[in-house]
Amino acid sequence: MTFLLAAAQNADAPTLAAQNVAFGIIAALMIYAAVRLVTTDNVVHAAVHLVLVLAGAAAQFILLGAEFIAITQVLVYIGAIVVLFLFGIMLTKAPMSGEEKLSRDNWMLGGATGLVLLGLLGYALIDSFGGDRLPADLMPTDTRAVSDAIFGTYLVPFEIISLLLLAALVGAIVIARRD
Amino acid sequence: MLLNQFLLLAAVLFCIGVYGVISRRNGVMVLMSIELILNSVNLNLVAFSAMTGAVSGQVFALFVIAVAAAEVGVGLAIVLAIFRTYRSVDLDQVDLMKG
Amino acid sequence: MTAVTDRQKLAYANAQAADGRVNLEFETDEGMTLNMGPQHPATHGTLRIIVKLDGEQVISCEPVMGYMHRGYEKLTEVRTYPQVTTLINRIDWLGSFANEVPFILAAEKLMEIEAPPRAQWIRTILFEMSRIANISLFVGDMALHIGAMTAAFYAFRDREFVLNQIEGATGGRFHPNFDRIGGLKDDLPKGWLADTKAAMARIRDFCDEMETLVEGNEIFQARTRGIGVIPADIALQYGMSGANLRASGVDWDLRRDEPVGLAWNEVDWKVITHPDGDSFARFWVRLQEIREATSIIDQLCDGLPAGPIMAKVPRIIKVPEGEAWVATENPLGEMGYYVVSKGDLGPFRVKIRTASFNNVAVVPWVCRGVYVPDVVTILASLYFILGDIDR
Amino acid sequence: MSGMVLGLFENYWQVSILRSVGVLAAVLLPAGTFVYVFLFKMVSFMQSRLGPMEAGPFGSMQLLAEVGKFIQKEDIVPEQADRKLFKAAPYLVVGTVLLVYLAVPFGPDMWFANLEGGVFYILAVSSISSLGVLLAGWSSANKYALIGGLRAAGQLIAYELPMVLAVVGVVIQAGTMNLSGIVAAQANGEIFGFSGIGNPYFITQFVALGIFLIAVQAELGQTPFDMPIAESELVTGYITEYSGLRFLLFFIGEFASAGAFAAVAATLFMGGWAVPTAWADLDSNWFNLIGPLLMLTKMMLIGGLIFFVRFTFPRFREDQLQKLAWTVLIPIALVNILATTILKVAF
Repeated sequence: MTFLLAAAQNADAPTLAAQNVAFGIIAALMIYAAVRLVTTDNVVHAAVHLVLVLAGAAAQFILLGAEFIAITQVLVYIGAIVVLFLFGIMLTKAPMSGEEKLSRDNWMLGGATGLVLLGLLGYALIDSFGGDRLPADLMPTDTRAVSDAIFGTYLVPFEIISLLLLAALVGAIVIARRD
Repeated sequence: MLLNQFLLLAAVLFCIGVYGVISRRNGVMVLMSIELILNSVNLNLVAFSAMTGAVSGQVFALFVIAVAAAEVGVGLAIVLAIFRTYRSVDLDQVDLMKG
Repeated sequence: MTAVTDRQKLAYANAQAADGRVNLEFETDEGMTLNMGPQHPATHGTLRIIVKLDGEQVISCEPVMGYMHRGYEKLTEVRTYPQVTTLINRIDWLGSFANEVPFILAAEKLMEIEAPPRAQWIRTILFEMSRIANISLFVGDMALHIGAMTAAFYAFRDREFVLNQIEGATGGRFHPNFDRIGGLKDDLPKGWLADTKAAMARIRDFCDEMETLVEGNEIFQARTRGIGVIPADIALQYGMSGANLRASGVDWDLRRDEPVGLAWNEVDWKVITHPDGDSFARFWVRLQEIREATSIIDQLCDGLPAGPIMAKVPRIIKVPEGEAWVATENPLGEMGYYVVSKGDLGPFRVKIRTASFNNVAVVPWVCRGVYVPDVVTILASLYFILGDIDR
Repeated sequence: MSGMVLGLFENYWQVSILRSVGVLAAVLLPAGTFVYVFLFKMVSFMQSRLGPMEAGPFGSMQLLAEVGKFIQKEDIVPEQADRKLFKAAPYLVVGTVLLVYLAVPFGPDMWFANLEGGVFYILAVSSISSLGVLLAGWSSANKYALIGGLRAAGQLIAYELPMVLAVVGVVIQAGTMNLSGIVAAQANGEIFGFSGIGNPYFITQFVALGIFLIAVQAELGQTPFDMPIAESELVTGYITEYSGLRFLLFFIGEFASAGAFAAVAATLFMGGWAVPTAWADLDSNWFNLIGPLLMLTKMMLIGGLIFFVRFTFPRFREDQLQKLAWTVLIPIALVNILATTILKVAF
């Protein structure tokens, strides 16, 4: 809710207000889903909440004009990675009604770490980028520009990524294979 | 829109992800929390890309997505292997290295 | 209502404990237990198959029979001989006339009478028609279980020609109750033979159609070839019979080997065998058997002798004391009746040997290590009728 | 962004409402037509029976009767099921189909969203449905449903790849991922300098078309790839436990997505809503009327093919399906991409 209010206050033009409201709603949904993801006792529910976070991130990418990234996010994350997660959950026999306890006993430690980290990050971010505004005429990025950058400037990293994927593929098969 | 909106959202997601990694026992849940962290990074990258107008941020976001796919593949393979050995995905039980 | 005795309580507790043990065994073992049936589309009714799975691979499987047990062997003891036929043609309900024949033959054997030749020939015609009615449904059913829906409708459509002929002769499409000790109930109606030959031509068209639509299909072959291979010795050890045995390469057919009181050895036909023993072989053998049956019926219709259709039989049938065993090659395999008579109006004891019971017994042996879809393929190719298993 | 549609609606809100109504019509109309023409009538003709004949002339109102029946039925949730997910899964599947239709153009101005990466978007959102299927299978608390859901997800993932690779050939040849752009490229195209029939890609990309149609068959879970449903093995797979309205939603989802993929195939390979520019002026406002009809005709052709195969062939086994995808379709699709690239550069 605070995000919603903050977004509304920062509205400087009617069209941007719509974007800000959209941001606020999506952000609230994402945070809710993320919190549920790390607190729920049912692994499949956690995966569903992960889908919500990922879909929200895709929506944020569209707000930021990164259409191609948003579509890739949906294709790879929701279409493949989450399905892979669900496969993993079902292969490891998650009980229907959720497990007794999915969190460690030292969850307080994790909570403290997270809060401290959030404080530090928040302070640093507000301190450095306090009132920086995104360009008002934010236009969708041309997919050609992205592809030109991948196959031009970043060709070598791209090839390395493909090798990494191959290595991961082989590694995953070797690890998961039954002898 | 402020740049900080996106950065703060990403920071919140990042911290929730860190909490998840620390406090969860289930191997699959830890992997999911790592996905949260990677997504917050992506959000930052794309936000900065929109801020500066350069596409490099988006390219790196794509790379992160590809790496995440690889990570999940290998991670789930490891979780499966653990499950086969211990009949459980509880990471607290995987303490063979402690001796 | 009397109070529950301690003994009953104990029995109940014991049953509960036994159930618990079974469940425990299934739950603690590796893998997942999948309960196929009693209500499952692939089990033709109420066969239950407990399949233990690792992923989709079958570790072990066990057929559980008896959900449709109707106690025919016991029921026959309180009926007179003519009344029994109306009961037993519900055993293999798709080839119903064929069920009546061995029992009537056993009774005739005890009474030492023989039906006149015309009755024997008509019996053989109707017997083979039951075979076609039964097996043509198998052809569609097997395709349906492998996922091809249309072939099943073709099978139902073309089976009608045979059922109409059976109805024309006997008055009943499914449960003719037409066979009598010493002959048949009625003679054939006028024009029936010509209609039958036309129907047989349609059935041969149906066989051609199935050969192109189902048998020649690459996916069908990929799903059936090499799946559920039963070697000849295993088939014999499990007491399999009928087309399942012939598909394993065993040249064994009671129609040729023991043509008791029927007219098979009067005509020219051959026993179909296939060396492979897989699901495809079972399908192929059955399809070819439909063809052979049409040819048998055609020849029998051509050479049908004239004469009476009933032998001299007393009005009240009392079967003399004695025991008789008669088995015939029914659509599903060997079906036999062991009849014990004490000289009464009805049989003293009847033991019914049905083919499906033994054919299904091989399922645990043949289903180890296959995938779930293959279990369905194998069940379909073994072709059982629930009534024939449970009686 | 051209705002006028049919020359009647000028304001942004008018056009928006028209498009919103249009997307619903675009989902339900082809789905209903598919059900009636193919599921009720074509299959009945193939199986030598009449099909529904009572409701309306030649049973044409049968679909409405069926909908009424399903709405009246009790909506059962199994006791052990995960109630929330069980109830939500059908909506996820149907919603995916709506999202697919968003990017398909039905005329020069008859589109709902003219996305730059239209093809890519369609492939992305169509992959969401595997999630709904997997959740439906898991939440039913039924072993058959679980096996069905796992099979469905494995199959959808395996056939996502050949589909994407098949589409890449078209994208390379058209030089754009925008579906309107692909339609225009086919209408304006020429084959060896002959522009009389444009360049519908089913002529030059026939390999891609074949792979695409096979992948569509698998994505839709139609025979010979209907292992997730497999009524003779898994009862009805992941929809075993569904009844009433939620079953109807799965049913609509199945046929609406058949319509959606037929629309995508018609757009990618058969020229979409357009005719070759040599025949008519495509900018004419008339094409906002004729375009959807042309599109529906082409969709019916593809849909007829899909359902003809469905009602003719037996079913593969799961391992055979995976083998087909990984060892046959993907290599062929890669070779197709290579050949397309070389020819594109050469000519």
